[in-house]
Amino acid sequence: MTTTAEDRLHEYRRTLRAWLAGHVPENPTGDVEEAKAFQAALHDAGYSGITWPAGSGGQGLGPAEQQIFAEEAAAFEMPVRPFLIGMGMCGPTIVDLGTDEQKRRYLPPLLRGEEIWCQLFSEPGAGSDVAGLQCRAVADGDGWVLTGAKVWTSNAQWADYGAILARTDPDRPKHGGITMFVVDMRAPGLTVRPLVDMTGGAPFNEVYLDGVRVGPDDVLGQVNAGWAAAVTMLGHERVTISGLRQKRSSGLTFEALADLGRRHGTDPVARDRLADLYAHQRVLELFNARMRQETVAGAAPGSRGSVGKLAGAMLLRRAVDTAGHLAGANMVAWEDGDTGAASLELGTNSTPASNIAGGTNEIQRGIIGDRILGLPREPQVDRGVAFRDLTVGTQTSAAETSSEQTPKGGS
Amino acid sequence: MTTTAEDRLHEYRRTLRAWLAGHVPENPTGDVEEAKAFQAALHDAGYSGITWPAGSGGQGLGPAEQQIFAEEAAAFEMPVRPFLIGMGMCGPTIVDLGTDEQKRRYLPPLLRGEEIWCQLFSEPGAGSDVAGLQCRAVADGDGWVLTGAKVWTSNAQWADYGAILARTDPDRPKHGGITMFVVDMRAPGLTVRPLVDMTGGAPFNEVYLDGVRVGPDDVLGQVNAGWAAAVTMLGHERVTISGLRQKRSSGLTFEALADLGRRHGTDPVARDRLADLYAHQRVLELFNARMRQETVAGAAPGSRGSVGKLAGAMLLRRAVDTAGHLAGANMVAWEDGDTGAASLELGTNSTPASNIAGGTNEIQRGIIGDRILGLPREPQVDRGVAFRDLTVGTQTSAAETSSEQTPKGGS
Amino acid sequence: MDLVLTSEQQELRAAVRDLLTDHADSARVRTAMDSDTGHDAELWRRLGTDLGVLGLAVPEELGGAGAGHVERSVLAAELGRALVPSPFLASAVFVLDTLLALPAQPARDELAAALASGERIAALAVAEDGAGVFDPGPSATRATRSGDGWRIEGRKSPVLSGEVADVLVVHAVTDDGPALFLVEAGASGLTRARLASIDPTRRLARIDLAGTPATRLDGDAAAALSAAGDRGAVALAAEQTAGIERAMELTVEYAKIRVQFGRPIGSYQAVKHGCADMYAAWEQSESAVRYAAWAADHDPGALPLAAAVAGVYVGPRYFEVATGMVQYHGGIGYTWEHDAHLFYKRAKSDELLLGTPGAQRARLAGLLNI
Amino acid sequence: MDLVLTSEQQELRAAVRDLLTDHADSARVRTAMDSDTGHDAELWRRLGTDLGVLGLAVPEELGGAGAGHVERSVLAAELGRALVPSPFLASAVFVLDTLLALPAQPARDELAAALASGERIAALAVAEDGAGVFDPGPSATRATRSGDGWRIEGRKSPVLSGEVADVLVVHAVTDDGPALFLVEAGASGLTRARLASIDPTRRLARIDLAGTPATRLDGDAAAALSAAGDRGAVALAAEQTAGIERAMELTVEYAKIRVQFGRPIGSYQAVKHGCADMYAAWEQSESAVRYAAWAADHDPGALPLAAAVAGVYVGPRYFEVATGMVQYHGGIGYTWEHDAHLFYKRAKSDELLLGTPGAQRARLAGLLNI
Repeated sequence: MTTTAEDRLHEYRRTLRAWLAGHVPENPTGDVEEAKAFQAALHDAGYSGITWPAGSGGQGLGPAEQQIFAEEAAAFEMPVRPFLIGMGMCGPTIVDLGTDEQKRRYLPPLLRGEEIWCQLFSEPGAGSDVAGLQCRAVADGDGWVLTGAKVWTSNAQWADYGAILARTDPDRPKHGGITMFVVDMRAPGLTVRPLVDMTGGAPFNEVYLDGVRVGPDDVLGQVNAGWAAAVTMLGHERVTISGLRQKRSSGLTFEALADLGRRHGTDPVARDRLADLYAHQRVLELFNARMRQETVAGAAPGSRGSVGKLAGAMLLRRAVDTAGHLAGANMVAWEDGDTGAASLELGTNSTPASNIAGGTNEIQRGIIGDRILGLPREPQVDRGVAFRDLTVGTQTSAAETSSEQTPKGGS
Repeated sequence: MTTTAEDRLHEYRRTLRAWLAGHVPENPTGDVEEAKAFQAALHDAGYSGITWPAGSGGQGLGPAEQQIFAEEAAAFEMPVRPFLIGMGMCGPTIVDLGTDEQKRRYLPPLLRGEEIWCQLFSEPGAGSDVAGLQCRAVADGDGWVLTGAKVWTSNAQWADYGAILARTDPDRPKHGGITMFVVDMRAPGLTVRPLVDMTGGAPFNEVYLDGVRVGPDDVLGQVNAGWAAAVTMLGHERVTISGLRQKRSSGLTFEALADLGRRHGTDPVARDRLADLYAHQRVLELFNARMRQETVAGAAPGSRGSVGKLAGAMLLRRAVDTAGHLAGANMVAWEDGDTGAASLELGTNSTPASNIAGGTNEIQRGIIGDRILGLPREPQVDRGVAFRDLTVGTQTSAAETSSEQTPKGGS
Repeated sequence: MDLVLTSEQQELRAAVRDLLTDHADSARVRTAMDSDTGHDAELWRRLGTDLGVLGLAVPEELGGAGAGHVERSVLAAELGRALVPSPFLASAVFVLDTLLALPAQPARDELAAALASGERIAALAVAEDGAGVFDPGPSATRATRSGDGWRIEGRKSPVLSGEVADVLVVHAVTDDGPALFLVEAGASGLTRARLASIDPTRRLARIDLAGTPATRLDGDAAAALSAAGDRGAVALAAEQTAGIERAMELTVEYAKIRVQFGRPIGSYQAVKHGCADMYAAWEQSESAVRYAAWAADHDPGALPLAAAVAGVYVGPRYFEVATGMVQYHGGIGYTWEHDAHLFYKRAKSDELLLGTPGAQRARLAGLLNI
Repeated sequence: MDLVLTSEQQELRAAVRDLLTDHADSARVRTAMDSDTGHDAELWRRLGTDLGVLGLAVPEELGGAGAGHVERSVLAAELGRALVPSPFLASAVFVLDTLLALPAQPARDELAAALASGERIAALAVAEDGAGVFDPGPSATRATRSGDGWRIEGRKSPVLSGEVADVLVVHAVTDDGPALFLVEAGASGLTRARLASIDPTRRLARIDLAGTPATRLDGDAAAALSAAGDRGAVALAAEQTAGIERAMELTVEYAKIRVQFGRPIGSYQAVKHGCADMYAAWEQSESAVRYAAWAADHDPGALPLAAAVAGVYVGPRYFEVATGMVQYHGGIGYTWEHDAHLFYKRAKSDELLLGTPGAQRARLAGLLNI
């Protein structure tokens, strides 16, 4: 009897499940050394870079194995956060666009958990409009000098390398004068500052570049073709975000709110809201499951990922509202140490992030309208205009550059 | 002792109240002859054209008297529907822009209830974008020949005259080539057809013009200044609509739905919705009352009328939803002759009209954003372009004219 | 769980859509809805006999196609997409599912076969006083023995397709508890009166029974109605979801060609984002229906929750989408001539047919034990 | 009814706004909210003494300004607009209104005067177990006679401004029913613990009373709390409405200057129409507040309904508007540095301070007899 593909996948799942059960830390500390050790263990076990080509140090497997990994990993809180951007976005982009030398230099240490990456796209003046970025890369000898500011950079505080977009030619229209570079996060002139968000935490950073040098070997893709490189990388982001959803405790799930209801008591109106919340949460789960099934069956999800992103964000808003119906003044004030209430607060205060980060709800609706429904585009007033003639962000004069601005965040 | 202004207004109100009580028919039939008789009676009693100048046959009084009239009339179902457009819009526009001859010819019969007017602005291809109208006025001798189609025309079936917008110069940008004419609704080439709406009723008409002649004396305002004339007339519309709100039975008021709840029984969720509906209805009433007080105090309402229009439309949608919570399957099917259920059906099916007619919700939000909040306008791609080079409505070729089209309604 | 249609299921969909494209375009739908019976008998015959799809979820031994609820949800969707006025929901869903939830017995088996072929049409006469279709409430309808058979006294309203039905499945209370009965259309003491309805594509009736002879069906009436209610909710949600899809398609199509202020209205965010919300509602509704239909076939224990979720989520979404459809069509959407109002009215009748949204959520809350 | 402010009332508004512009800009608000007491004692003194506005709704014979609730709503609005962290709501609204609803008596009169001048700060200790501020629920707090006075045993939570208060008005149950008591900050057996709060501009506390000596206030506790609850709802709605207005202003301002894709984000309908909805919410909220405040002064019989309408309508609107404020500011709106989050959090705490939205609507439903 021959082994069928199905048998093989079944065996893959069985082995993986056992490995995860034996290796994922029970109470992850969340620190970076733990992540490095775990990523190294994943690599040693053959679970690092599952779909990356063998020639780039990956496992050379297909979407079925990747999907199995995602499904099995969903049961665990894996300490891989610092590697999500490197493994999910920067690495695959290097696989796609990198030179042989870049692949040789950067991929193995990434796969082995030795080097951490970050992504430097967003700027104070370029939020939704990423291509409106102002970070300058001024030619200097055979290299460039980078000056500007980046925001909302995860990992920057412990990253070794960053994939950065900078403007190499302001005389071209905005998409045409951008280049992607690899930048050493410890280079002279580069400063990382934690950015305190409205939850009071600082999971993101601001990164200031003041005359940071990059060389010709640091170009990822081609000079002035950075927008295409960014699109490649953001395509990987979508897959990463939808594929590697991990178990996360949140005060805003139906389950958490149902518990809250059991603690504080419910009335028919609160139950009505809670049932409606469950229905919304469940149909979104089913949509995501259906997307995964279609992906495994060979249909590329394409822009439909925007539906999940948008619906997930709106679901959290609904949950915040439902929480108020259940908790009342208990959501206003609570005893120190009441972890349920604190997790409700964190959920409430981080809900705006879900509606903004990674493309605002407005951007997602635009993607659905333009790319899925094929609705006509809005007039694009900045197309074909040299970047230096455009106004971007909140600058008040055309001469102003990002390094002179207070950080303003993206819209 | 001298009579104060307050005493005078008080007396005005007292006299008016008594007159209305004695003259408004108890069970109006709603037919046009009744309306003509009542309008004549209003005229004879000195309540026709309250704020119109005495020289134009009006009473020459101020906004205080107008407001008192509106307040007192609100308690009655006055049979004036066929005159609302003539008295509220066309007449005041003739007062503002008409020649002496036009005032002499048209105003007295209007004030006396002898002639009914309609307004011919909307076209199949020009709904929200009224200035995109395609009805042609081709010069012919010292007059013009009108060809085109108008829709959503109230009163057309019994009107004597209409104020019509037509395009006298398609080589100018769209706002600049329009003229307003007075058209005889019984002129050769003019056809009125009832337009059945989604309630199954036909309160509106389509009006087809096929070579209808108008002369130089029929121009209202100036040739190619029809847009300004239309703005003048629409300014009067706002005042009319907000000022002369009449008692109307509807299945979608809080009161009607509370009765429904009493009939079918309520549960806590239905009560929750009903209470929320009451709050929304009440704050809108209070907003309208506050607007009236500010108007009397001398502050022009301006674009704030759009708030009432928008909120009223959204309130009806909320009421439709609330009705479902109360009536359930009783809103799906009911015994013939159940007037409560039928009025709920009519309310449900006419709610879209409130959200569309007289400027869609989207248009109202745009007005609030642009004119009240001063937000920047969208790019206006049709400004400065000759009308004949624009696409309007759903036409597929630039040569197509409205008379060749199936009516399409406005958006 | 399988949330993606197989190629066979997709072929079924194509076959039904082809049939309806030919025989249930807007003009024919309007002819049918204005006709005496409120439906197109010829189309009914084609569905029952030519295509043989009315018994998709009926076992072969009872004369059905022996397929399942996934297949039937595909049929329900296509009928809903085209707004076909027909006794499908009443006869081939509500009654058939009720019969199949009762133990085998000659009267049941015979009727199920006749309904599966479309030869006979049945209606479910359970609701009283305007309750949801499956909700007998505190029933005032009584059945008493009379010789070999039974006689029924009472009033049922609303009864979906009650006027056109050849036979009624009536819920009545006996001395030993509630039971279901068959009542023939021609039975003595039976009167049927058409009700006014918000939905021109649906017919509902009041049924009066005055000592009307009836045949009692064996089995637990409450359990059968509960089981059928779950399956009916799935078929209804499939119909609604297809309605969402079609309303969205027509709106998007119009938004691409309707120009105002120099550009297509679909290029304005107010319209574009509204259409995007329609799309998100459709994708999620479709997912809810795929799962609930799969559960009906493969995981009956999960069905009540899956069906309740679909009902709670999809119903209000359809009315929102249909409201947007009328809105974005503007004036033309408000005319009788355009089909937008048929979606609007169907969406409202579908939303409330099985009870108020609050009642449906209360049922879900009960299943969730909250 | 008068829904338009008189010129005197507009002058009051201008005077308070001037003061707060000078003494409660964003930096000072942040300093105050992070301080030990959670408010700016110097600003409190200016309000109480320099401007003399803390007793606007207190009769002159009790040391107040003898104005009314319209005037106090103007003050509440200005404090809310600037997000001023202060004991205003607790002391000059909730407690003062409760005292004024009790019959005249030395302890009441004396405290009212001290609160009206700002000399003392009081907090209302009624809620238990996280109920709304005026809701004693099935109170477990007991008061028993002890010599000439009383002693209280129990726990109150949350108590707005409970930690900073010089004196607490405590609801407790006696053998002859519920009553209100005065408890001095330094009383024996009194412990106060700061609670965590979603709103950095508000301080709330848990109060434990263990045989704590107290002075009983004469009068009907339930009636006084009900009357004060209506008046408190008006002041709160005024605060919320001003928050809506300010959040809208800041959002519109930003939408005019923030450019993305070559044009200001305020030119996009998604943002513009969202701002228009904020404006509509503000206009209607303002109307509800104007009426309720007028009713408090001139038509007390209409007040309960007017206050309930304002509470039901305005609370959720503020949180919607604040959510939009953060959303349209994008990334910058999500930072701690920007004030948007302070509006968001204040809006949520305001929405729930007097109970769940459902409880507030249930109260309105009761008043409407539905």
